[in-house]
This record gives sequence, structure tokens and C-alpha cells, in this order.
Amino acid sequence: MDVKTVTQQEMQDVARRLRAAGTRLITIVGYDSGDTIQVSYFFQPFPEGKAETYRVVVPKHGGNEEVESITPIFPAAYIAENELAEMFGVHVKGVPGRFFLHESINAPLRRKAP
Amino acid sequence: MITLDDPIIWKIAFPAVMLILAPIIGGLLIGIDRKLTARLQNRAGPPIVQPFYDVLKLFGKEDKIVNKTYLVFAVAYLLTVVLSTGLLLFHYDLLVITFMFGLSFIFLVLAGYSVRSQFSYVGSNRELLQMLTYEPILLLVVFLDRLVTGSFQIDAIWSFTEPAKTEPLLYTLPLALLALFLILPIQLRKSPYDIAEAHQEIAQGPVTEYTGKFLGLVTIAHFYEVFFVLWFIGLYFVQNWAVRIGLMALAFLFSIVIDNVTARLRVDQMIRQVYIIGLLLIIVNLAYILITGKWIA
Amino acid sequence: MKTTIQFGPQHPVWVEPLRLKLTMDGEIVKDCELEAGFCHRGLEKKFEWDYNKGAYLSERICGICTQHHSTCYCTAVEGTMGLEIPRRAAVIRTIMLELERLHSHLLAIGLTLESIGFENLFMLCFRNREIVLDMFERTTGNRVLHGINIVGGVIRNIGPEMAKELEDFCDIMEKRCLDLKDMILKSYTIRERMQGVGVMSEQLARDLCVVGPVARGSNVPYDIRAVAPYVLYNEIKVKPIVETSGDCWARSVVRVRELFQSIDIIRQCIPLLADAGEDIFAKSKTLPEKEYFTRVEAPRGELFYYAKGKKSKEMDRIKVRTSTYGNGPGFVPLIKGSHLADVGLITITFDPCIGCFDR
Amino acid sequence: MSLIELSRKKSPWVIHVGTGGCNGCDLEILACLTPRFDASRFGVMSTGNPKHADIMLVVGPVTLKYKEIITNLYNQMPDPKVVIAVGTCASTGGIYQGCYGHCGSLDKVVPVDVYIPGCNVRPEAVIDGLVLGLDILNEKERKILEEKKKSKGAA
Amino acid sequence: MDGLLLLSLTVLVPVLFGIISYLVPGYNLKKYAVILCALVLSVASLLILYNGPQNLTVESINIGMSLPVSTIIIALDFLLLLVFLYFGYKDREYKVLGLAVLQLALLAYLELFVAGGEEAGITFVIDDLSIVMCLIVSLIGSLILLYSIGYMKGDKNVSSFFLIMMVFLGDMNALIFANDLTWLFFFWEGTTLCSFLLIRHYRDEPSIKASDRALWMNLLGGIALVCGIILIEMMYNTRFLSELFTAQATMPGALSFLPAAAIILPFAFMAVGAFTKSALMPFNSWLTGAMVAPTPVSALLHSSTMVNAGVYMLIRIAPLILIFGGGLLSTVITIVGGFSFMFCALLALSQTDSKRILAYSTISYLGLIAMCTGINTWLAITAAVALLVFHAVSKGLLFLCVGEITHIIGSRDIEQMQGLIAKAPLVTVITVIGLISLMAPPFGIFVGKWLAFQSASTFTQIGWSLVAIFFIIFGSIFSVFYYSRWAGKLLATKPAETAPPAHHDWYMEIPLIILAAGIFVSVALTTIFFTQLIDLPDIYGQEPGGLVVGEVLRSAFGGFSPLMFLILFIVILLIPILIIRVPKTSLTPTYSCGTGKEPDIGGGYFETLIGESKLLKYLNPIGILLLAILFLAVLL
Repeated sequence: MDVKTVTQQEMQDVARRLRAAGTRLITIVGYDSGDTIQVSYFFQPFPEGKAETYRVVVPKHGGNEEVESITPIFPAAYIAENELAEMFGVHVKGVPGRFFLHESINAPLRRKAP
Repeated sequence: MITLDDPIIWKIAFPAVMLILAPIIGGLLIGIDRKLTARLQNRAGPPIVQPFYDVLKLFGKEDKIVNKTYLVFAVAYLLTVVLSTGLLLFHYDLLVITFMFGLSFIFLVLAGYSVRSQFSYVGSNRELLQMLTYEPILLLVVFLDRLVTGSFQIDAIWSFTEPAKTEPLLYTLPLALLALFLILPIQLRKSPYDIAEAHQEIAQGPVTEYTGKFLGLVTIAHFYEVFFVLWFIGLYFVQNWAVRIGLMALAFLFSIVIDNVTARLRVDQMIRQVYIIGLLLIIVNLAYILITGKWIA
Repeated sequence: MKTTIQFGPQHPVWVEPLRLKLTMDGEIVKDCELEAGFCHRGLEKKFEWDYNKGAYLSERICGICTQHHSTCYCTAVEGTMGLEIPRRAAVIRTIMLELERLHSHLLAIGLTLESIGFENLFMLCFRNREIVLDMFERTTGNRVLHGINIVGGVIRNIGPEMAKELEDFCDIMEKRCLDLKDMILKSYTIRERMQGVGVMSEQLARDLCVVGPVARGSNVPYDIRAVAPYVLYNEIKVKPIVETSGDCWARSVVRVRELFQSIDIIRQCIPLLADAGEDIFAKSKTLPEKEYFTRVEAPRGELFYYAKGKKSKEMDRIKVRTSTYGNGPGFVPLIKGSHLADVGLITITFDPCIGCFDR
Repeated sequence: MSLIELSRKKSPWVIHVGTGGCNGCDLEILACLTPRFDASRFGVMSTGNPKHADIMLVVGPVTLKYKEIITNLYNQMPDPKVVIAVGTCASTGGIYQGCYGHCGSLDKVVPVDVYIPGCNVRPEAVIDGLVLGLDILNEKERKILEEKKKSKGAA
Repeated sequence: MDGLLLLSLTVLVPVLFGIISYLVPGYNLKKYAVILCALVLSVASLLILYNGPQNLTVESINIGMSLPVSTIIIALDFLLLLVFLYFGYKDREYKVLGLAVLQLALLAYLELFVAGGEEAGITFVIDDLSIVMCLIVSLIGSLILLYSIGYMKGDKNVSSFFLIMMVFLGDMNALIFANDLTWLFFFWEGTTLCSFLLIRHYRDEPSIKASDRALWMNLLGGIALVCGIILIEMMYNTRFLSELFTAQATMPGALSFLPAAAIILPFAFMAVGAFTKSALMPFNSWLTGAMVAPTPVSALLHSSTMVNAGVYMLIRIAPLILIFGGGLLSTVITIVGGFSFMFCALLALSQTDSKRILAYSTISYLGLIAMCTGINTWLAITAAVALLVFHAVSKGLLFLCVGEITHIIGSRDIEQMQGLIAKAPLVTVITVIGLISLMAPPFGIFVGKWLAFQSASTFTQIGWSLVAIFFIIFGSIFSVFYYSRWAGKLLATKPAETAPPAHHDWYMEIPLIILAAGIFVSVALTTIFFTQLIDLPDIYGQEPGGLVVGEVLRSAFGGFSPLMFLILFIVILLIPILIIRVPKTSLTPTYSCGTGKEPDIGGGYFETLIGESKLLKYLNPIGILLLAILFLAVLL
């Protein structure tokens, strides 16, 4: 699988472009590599085409990481971004960030920096 | 020496015995209903006496109570249903019986309203809408009946249907009977019009908050209701006892079959359908009565 | 003042916990608020262990589409390893997937019918479903959680005798499904309740990227079996079944029609078993530090697994994006403005699997 | 055996609570009520309302979010009541042990009377468990009555 | 006892006390005047009941010198119209101005050109109907007076309020007894003035608007009435109601272009006048608007005085219509009444404001009464009188309850009344009794509906009978709907809600208790009431076998015993109330799907379907159409 790494700003443009082309959002996957949080966006061109993956790498700084939301562009991203926010303890702009988890649990998938 | 022909037997003893037997008959009918439904669904189903097991068990349970008001209304509901059944058996004025039966529903509705519970509330609202739906049809049938027989008294209706006098009411009011069949599912709380106690939407509607004994009382009231509704249908149309019981059985089977081949409809659909079809049936029947001149001013 | 209703987490119509807070005006729902997470166990964290055990864990994300979960998981892990599974394993997986679609759709149809109070057909659906479960029991030894997928293939073979039984099963099933179809499609009350209720327009379906029968019911022909074929779907072409009206009726009809599609696929697969070689699994390789994602068309729609290996036996990250997750944003706008009586119906026609949704 | 005790054994109304399992056991409970297994032969009725129920069938490990809800439901059930943990995860936590999102087995939250093991359980096992629960119902009622008598005597 | 004395006790004494209470300073003194007035009025009405029917002639009053009453009344009549003119001018309400001028002209025409010589006649008739009406006005009116002592405490216009209230009662009594049509017209307009002044009691924008609307609609009714009187004098050559029974109708030359059947025309005019006063369908808006007035005023308007005057008039003219062959007119009255009954009940269904619900329900029940007068048989008129009585008691009670509830919770919205039983048990229970008495057997309204149903079944033309039955059935069901919903709201409590100590104002609560007891007593006395107080003109004949047999009400088709059912009803509710004990330990919260959250409940008024804005735009034109049909029915 080939991944295109983009900046947050570029991601917004990409999302807009893909939306205009009728692409579907599959999901957003977060991954904590230790010192960065990688946010991967998976898209499926529709009706046909190969799935595309874009990745935004957010460097960690103590729980104050901010990720731009693509929910305004892709309404389908709402739950995924929520989950991203609550599982990794990052802030996704304009998303409440509490959906699945009990209030006693915080950012379970976030790892300690090595 | 009292013989079987003695009017006392038929005027007092028989109704009194039937009033005592009514919940048992009603319960057994529900048991048969559950068994038949199960068989229609390829299941073995509970034993026929299952409703009595249920009620007895409920009397052995703890009461979890929300407040006193709704319990009062539950008992009032039961007593009113018993009262209207009694009035029916003792051949009181049909109009009054219909209204008393309506009163029992009002008590049930008030019971549902007075607990401030989400499902009771919605259930009571729906119960009222159901009343709004079936009561006009019921009253119109009663009115048609009066039009043909010239009285609201059951005795008069029965003496009217004596074959010596004229033909059975069934011949003059066939569509009214159909209209009664139409509202039968509402009164027996069966699909497609069992919306007030729609288990899948609002738990048990107005009955949601009852536990233990009081749920048992409400269930007994339901037994009476089943008896009442079927007796009411059997009341009208024929004099012959065998045919009358056959008619009741037909109505009962009809309700079971309909219950099994339909989905539950929504409130608005129910109101629309019952009003349109029911009123149409009644108007056509009325026209028939008027045209053939079989009415008494 | 409005009525507020807590619809769930425990509610007679729902097998699984989900909470809808409904604000009502009379019978009409004015506002709907969704709360999930009552099933959230934290499985994505749990997946960071031995990749072989992961197959069993993935089955237990959801007990209805276990085959799809484990197939998708195994494919993802196999993808990171670059492992090619034997053809026979692919055929068996395909048969199992389609069997599972049968039972899942029967369940969904049955629950839909129960939610509108049609108990009789609900029972019929479950009766038919029992035959599928019997078939599972014959082939895998289990009724619900089958546990036959491992990384590299499957652990249970389907022999020639079993293939014969499968053929018979297809005949019986088809006949029964035809009966069921007749009963559902011709029932006046069902049509009355479902047509025009919970309409998801095609535009909304595309905007919210809903998947599976929900999307296909709204005239969006999105089926992973056609879009990105896996296991055997390269050979067995699948034409997405679509309905145009987008209401509860359309979603249910899609499911009913897919029953026959699945039976057809199973029928096509059975002859392939004969000349598919004898191996049912390939020996697995070491787990490289690579990432891979796979998708399968679960009964409820697109199921997505993202796998990232570590240089050990343990996985580094597994992300599960289930079909209900994709459909999740869909039912809230549909419930707004509907009748209270239709709330259960609308949600059930989405066939929500909260175990999947919350993980 | 009094009539009421007999009917208690003949009429178990169940409430089915899915707390966060995988659905497998939920489906088998549904299967219990449907034609093949038909628990309604024994008077079992699924009420979905704790206030009407005698037996609570709990499926799955109790998730943190569900903990409070299951206590609420349990408290709303009138005595005598029986709680049955259906499946391995309700009994012990099962495969989910160690996950952060749940608080382990059911008996940490409410008292459990019958455990039905199996991942997932078979419908036969569920029916068996229900039947076991029936005897406990009457036992519990006797105990409650005794306690009442005792407290009356003490007073 | 001297009838004249009693008459002046019921008519003049309230006016006198009103003036006294207006003049004396301080709330306490006013209070005693009011209490005294209420006492005298009640006693006087009971004495009238005891005294029985008689006819009275009042020609002049002796205060030092002899004054002819007719002249005084005519003078006052013109004065009254000038007052209307003044208010119309003051409020720039041109409808009022125009109508008042028109009425002035018509009245002048009546007095100058039509009125025959000063022939003497019976000026006041005390018969069974007027005794019943007098009892309603005086007893319920007195209770409302008592109640308003508590309610109006601290109001700055309280002096004029009491004055007008008492004048209103006296005026109403006079209206009831009046036999001379010109006098009746004066008292009729008097009620218009009093209600107008009471509605604008608060002198703010909405009250002034509402009062102006009430005024112009009632002036319209006044015009119809005066037209009716003119025509009666022209066609029947008499101005005494009692003489109309034996009058010979002749078509005067000036009206010879009308068909012969038009001799019924004056009654059509009078019926329209009655419709406006009773706020039946096209005129309903003045009564619903009048809800801005203080609650005792609403109670007075709705239960005992104003609106009853309309249906009273209908009951009065019903036998005349029958005598002079106005079958078609009766039918139209039936339709108008039934139409109001059903659709106002439907409108009430969409309301949340308790006073508006009551207002619509009043209109709907008045519609039912009007419908009965339209059916116009012995049974139907009996039903009408019964409904009039029972409705007055229940509705008076409910308005007073709403007033008290408003004092407690500061809102008239029934949504805000949820769980009131925990806060104010007494008033809530009384309200619920009032609500149940309006919908359920065996209370008075049910007796009335039952009679109406019976009489509709015998309605001579079967087609119209069916329409009447249809209206009765649907109207009743709708009423049941909104009343039980309201009662349910009052009763909806949370578990273990404790009541804060309620503040008791006995001036307000004693009338409530008396009226609530009155509901039960009135049902218990139903049979006596029917045997003793219903004496209808001979034209109706007598129900064969009589209505009452023993304790049983009996019609040609069936019968039932109100007393027996009342006892059963009380037993049915008392048994559980006495038996059920709720131990504290068994209290649980309600089932909320396990969340343990208390739900909000409310809403569901179908505004989008049957809201005022939706329905009225169709209903008002239909109402006007029906009025047009009414005249057509007379003329064709």
C-alpha cells in the first residue's frame, strides 16, 4: 500500500478535491509511533478506482496536539475524528472528542514517548 | 321448585355465574390464543393455562411502586371492567355499558399518565388515540342497532331477534358486524392495532410501571376485557345460542389470524383506516336499512 | 414542553445497548441524540498481542459476522507478510462468508419484522436461519463463533460429502427464501409500515458515505465484492443489488434479494472445491514491520482492517472500522422527524451491530 | 408446594440485557425463543422490562458505561429475582480479560445466581440455565419470607 | 312570599350591594358587602325555588312618586347604547361605533314606529326554567363572588370590579325573569356592557382588544335580537314572550314580499342573537379572547351568566319555533350547535392554555345545548336544561380551580401543572373531580349527553338524526381526550415527591369545596330535578311513561340510574384509595431504559394538524355559511 504524506493544510485541500470528485471516505486511522501521531485518511474513489491513503504526521507535545478536522468537508468523518481524539488524546478542532469511552478512561491508545 | 325455564335462572343466576367465570373464560381464551399463535409460528407454545400461572406468579411477587395514584387507578380500571361486564351480563342499557367500558379505558389512561414515566406517558397518549378510534365506531354500531330494534335495552334486542318476530340482526346489520370485527384488534390489543402496548416501541405502554400484584390485577382486567368484547359481539346478531357461540369463536379466531398475518401499524394509519373503512361500512349498512325501511323511529 | 425519551441502552427492541435520547412532540421525533460506547471493551488495544490469537479475538468483535471479521483480519495480516493462501482455503472462506451473509440477513430481516410487531414472520426467519446455523455446525462444529480462519488459511476442510450437503442445503434454502420473499413483499401491512419511512436520499447516502445494504438501498451501488474484490470474488463476479427508493422497505428488499445472490455464489463455489488442491493453509511467515489494509463486504457493508506489524509475534496496531461504524452517522438524521413507532424500525433496518460499532 | 410457587416455576419472565459481548450469546438467547428451541414451552416470556421480569439474562462482560445501568435494572426488578450470567464473558470476563473498557465479570456488579459457561453458549445450555434459575426463585422467596419473619420477631 | 319582593331581592339587591361595596372604603368593608350580597342572593334564589312559579306585573316604581318602569328602561337602554358609542369612539373601534349606531337606529325605530300602545301585560315570569336559571346564576354566582374576594385581593380596580360583578348578577337575574321583550333587550345589552367592562378589567392592550371584540360581536347579536323583536311586534302584535304561545301570526304589509313561511323569521334573528351571546361557531373568538380577564370573570361568563343567556334564549324560543312550524330552522340550529360542539372540542385538543381549553370546551358544550334545542323534542329540551345546569356547576368549578392553580404556580399552562397533586393536593383533587365530571359517566354532563343521544335517536328526520349522532359521538370523544390528558398531567408525579406546606386561602377554597360537593349532590338529585323542575310547554307533550321511574332515568329506548352509578363510581375509587398502602421501602423510580433519568413529559398537541391557525380559517367561513343557510332555511 502506498501512502502519501501531506501536511495538515494540504490535507484540507486534498479532502476538498476528493470530495468534489465524489470520492468516499473509508475511515481515519490513528497510530502512535512513540514520538509522533500518524493520522491516515483512507479514501475510495467511486464508482471505481484504487483506494488512496494520505497521512498527516503530528509531532507530540504533551497532549496539546491539534488536528484539523475534515468533518465540514466529509460529514462521514465525524465519528472517526471523535474516536481519534478520544483514543489518542489529541484535539480535533470542532469535535467534542467523547463518544465511546467512559469518563474514567483517557486516551487508551496513546503510548508513552520512548 | 326452580326449573330451567324459570326466568330467575336466566335473569340472575346465569349472569352471576358467568360474571364469576368471565376471567376464567377470558384467561383460557388468551391461553388458547397463545397456543394457537405458537402453533402458527411453528412453535410448541405454552400450556393453555399459562395466563393463570402468570397471574398467580405475579401475586407472589414484591411490589415496586412509583406512587399511589396509579395503583388506585389500576384497581379502578379492574373494577370498572368488571362492572361493565356485569352490566352486559345483567342486560343493562347498551349505551350505558358502552360508556362504562369507555370509562375503564379512561381509568387506564389516567393510570398511565399519573406515573410520569416516558413509556407510560406515550402509551396513555396512544391509548387515548385508540379510544378516539374505536369508540365512535362502537357507538355508531350501537346506534344502528337501536335503529333496527328500537331500543338500547339488551332484552329488547334479544326478544327482537327471536325468529318468530323477524329475521336475526345479522341479516340487517352484516356490515356493522364487520365494523365490529375491524375494531376488534384494538380492543383485544392485537396486531395490527396493538399500538398502545407496542412492546417493541414503548415497552408495555400504560402498564409499564406496574409490578407484582397490580400487574396481576391489570392482567385480570384484561381477561375480563376479552370476555366482554367477545360477549358484546355475540350479543347482537343471532338468537340461537349455538350460532352465537360460533360467532364469538369466529371473532376470536379472526383476531388471532389477523394478529399473525399483519404487522403493527402506526397511530395515524390506524385512525385513517378505521375511520375510513369503519365509517364506510356503517354508512353503507345504514343506507341499506333506510332503503329497505327496516328501521324504527 | 417536549417529551424526552431515553430509547435504550436497554430497550425491548434492541438486543444490544445503544442509547438514543429522543425529544418528541406527540408521536413525532423532533430531535435525536446518539450515545454509544456501552459495548466499548477496548479491543483495538487488546489486538496488540500475538497475531495468531488475533484471529479469534477478531471473531469476538461481533458474533454475527465472525467470518467476515476473521477473514478480514487474516487477510490483513497475510498482506503484511505477503502471504498467499491456498486456493482451497479461498474457496472455503468464500463459501463461509456467503453462508454467514445468509444468516445475518435472515437475522436482520427477522429483527426488522419484529420491530414492527410482525412476530410470525420473525419466527419464520429464525426458523430458516436455524438451517444455516445447522450448516455451520456441520462444517465448522460451531453454531455462531466458528473459529476456522487462521493466518494463512483455514483449519477445517469441506470434503466432497459436505459439498453434496451444501448443494442440498442451497436447494432447501432457496425454496424457503422464496416463500419468505413472497410473504414479505406481498404483505400489505409491511409495505404500509416500511414504504416511505426513513428515506435516505441518494445524496445523503453519498455524503455520509454509508455502506452495505443501506447504501445499496439508496441507489449507491457500493459493494466491496465488486469494487475491490478479495478471496474468490475475482472469479465470481458480483453485481451489486440496488434499490432506488432509499426507505426502510428498500433496505429490507436489498437484503431479501441478496439472500438469493448468496445462495447463487455458494452454488458457484461448490464445483470449484473439486479441483482446488488439497492444502487448506499456508505456513505463515514472520511478521514484518509493514502496514496493510483490507476490506471485505460484510453483511452490513464494508468492513475495514488496518494492520501494522512489529518485528515480533505481536501486532503493533490493528484498526477495525466496521460497517455499522460507517452507517453510524446515517440514522440520526433519518430518525429526526419520524414517528416514535418508526425509530426502532429505522435503526433496525440499518442492521446496527453495536458490538462492531463500539468494539 | 403452594399454587403460587408452582406458578412461579411455570412462568419465568425474562429480561435480556446485552452489556457488551460479541452478540453471539444474544443471538442464541433469541434462538431459544424461536421455533427450534422454543423456551415458551416452559412459560418463558421475554418482557424487556425489568419491572415485569423474574429472571435477568446478562450477556457479555459488563462495560464501564453499562455498570450503572445494570445496577439500575437490577434494583427495579421485584423480588424474587434471579440473575443468570450467560456465556463465558459474563461469567468470568472471557477473552476480553485485561481490556480497559470493562469491569470484568457480572458478579462484580450484581449478585449472580446461575452461570452458563460457553463461548458462545448453546441454546440448550441457556434453557438448562433458565430451568436451574427456576428453583432458585422459590428458594429466594422462602429466604425473604424467613427474613421478614425474623425481623418481625426481633421487632 | 311575595314574588315581587323576591324578584327585587335577586335583581335590585345585588345592584344595591354593588354600589355599597363601591362606595365603602377599605377592602374589609367591601368584603363584608360582597359576602352579605352572596348570602342574600343565595337565600333569595332558594326562596324563589321554594315559592314556585308565578307571574308578576311591574308597571311602576314608587319612590315618593310613581315612575313608569317601561319609560325608565327605554331611557336606560338609550343611555346604554350611548355608553357603547362612547367606548367605540374612545377605542377608535369603528365596528363598535357602526354597530352601536345601527342598533340605536333600530331601537329608535322599534320604540317610535313599531311598539304598540302601552297595553299592560305580564312583565316578569317565574317559571321552572327561569327558577333553574336563577338558581344557577345566584348560587354559582355567589360562590364566584366569594371566591373573588380571595382572588382579587390587592387588585387596584377592585371596587369597580365588585360593582360590575354584582350588577352583572342582578342584570342576569332580571334577564331570566323578563317577559317583556323590550325589557329583555335592555337586560341583554346590560350583560354585554358588564362583560365588556369586566373583560377590560386590567386596562392593558390585550384586554382592551379582547373587550372590543367581545363588544362588537355582542352588538351584532344585539342587532339580531332587536331585529327579532321588531319583527315579532310587527308579525305577532305582542311584546310579551308568554303571549306568543297564543298569538296569531300575520304578515304585515311592509313585509309582504316575504314568503308565508317567513313568520318564523324573528326567531331566526333571535337565534342568531343567542349564537353570538353563546359564542357559537362563527362568533367563538370573543369568548376565547375574553380569557384575558381575571379568572372569576371567566368563571362568571362561562358558567352562570353571559353565555348561558344565549342558550337560555334558545330554550325559550324553541317551543315557539315548534308552534310556528320552523322545522327547518330547528335543523339548522342543530347543525350549528353540533358543528360547534365537535369542532370546538377538536380545537380544545390543540390548546395548552388551561383557560383556553376551558373556553373552547364551554363553547363546545353550549353547542351541544344549542343542538338539543334544535332537536326540539321533549327529551331534547330536558337534555338541554340538564346540560345547562350540570355544565354550569362543573365549568364554574374548573375555572375557579384554574384561578387557584394560577395563584399557586403562576401559570395557566397545563404543561406547567404537571405533578401538581404533590404540591397542592386539595385543589388538584377537586380539579380532577371537575374534569372527570365533564367526561365520565355517571356525572351530570354524561346524563345530559345520554339524554341528547337518546333524543337524537328519535330525531324526526333520520338523516339529520345521523348527523346529530355523529356530532355527539365525535364531540364527546374529543372532550374525553383533552380532559383526560389534562387530568393526567395534574396527577403525574415523580416517585416520593413531597409536598411543601400549601398556603390555604379559604375564601378561594371554600367555594371550590362547595362546588365539588355540588357536582356529587347534583348527580344524586338528578331524578328529583327531572321530576320537579322540568316543566315544558304543552306543545312537547309528555314523554310516555315519564322520564323518571323510581331512581331510574328512562327514555323510550333504555334507561339508567344516575344515583346507582354515582355510588358505584365512588365505591370504585374509594376502595383502592382506602385499601392501598404504599410502604416507603417499595418506592422505585420509573423505567427509563436503565438510565435512571427522569423523563420530561409533555407536548403532543397536534398543532400542525388541528391548531387554531389551521382549523379556524376553514371553520369560521363554514360557520358564517351555516348562518346564511339558517336564514335561507327560514325564507325558502
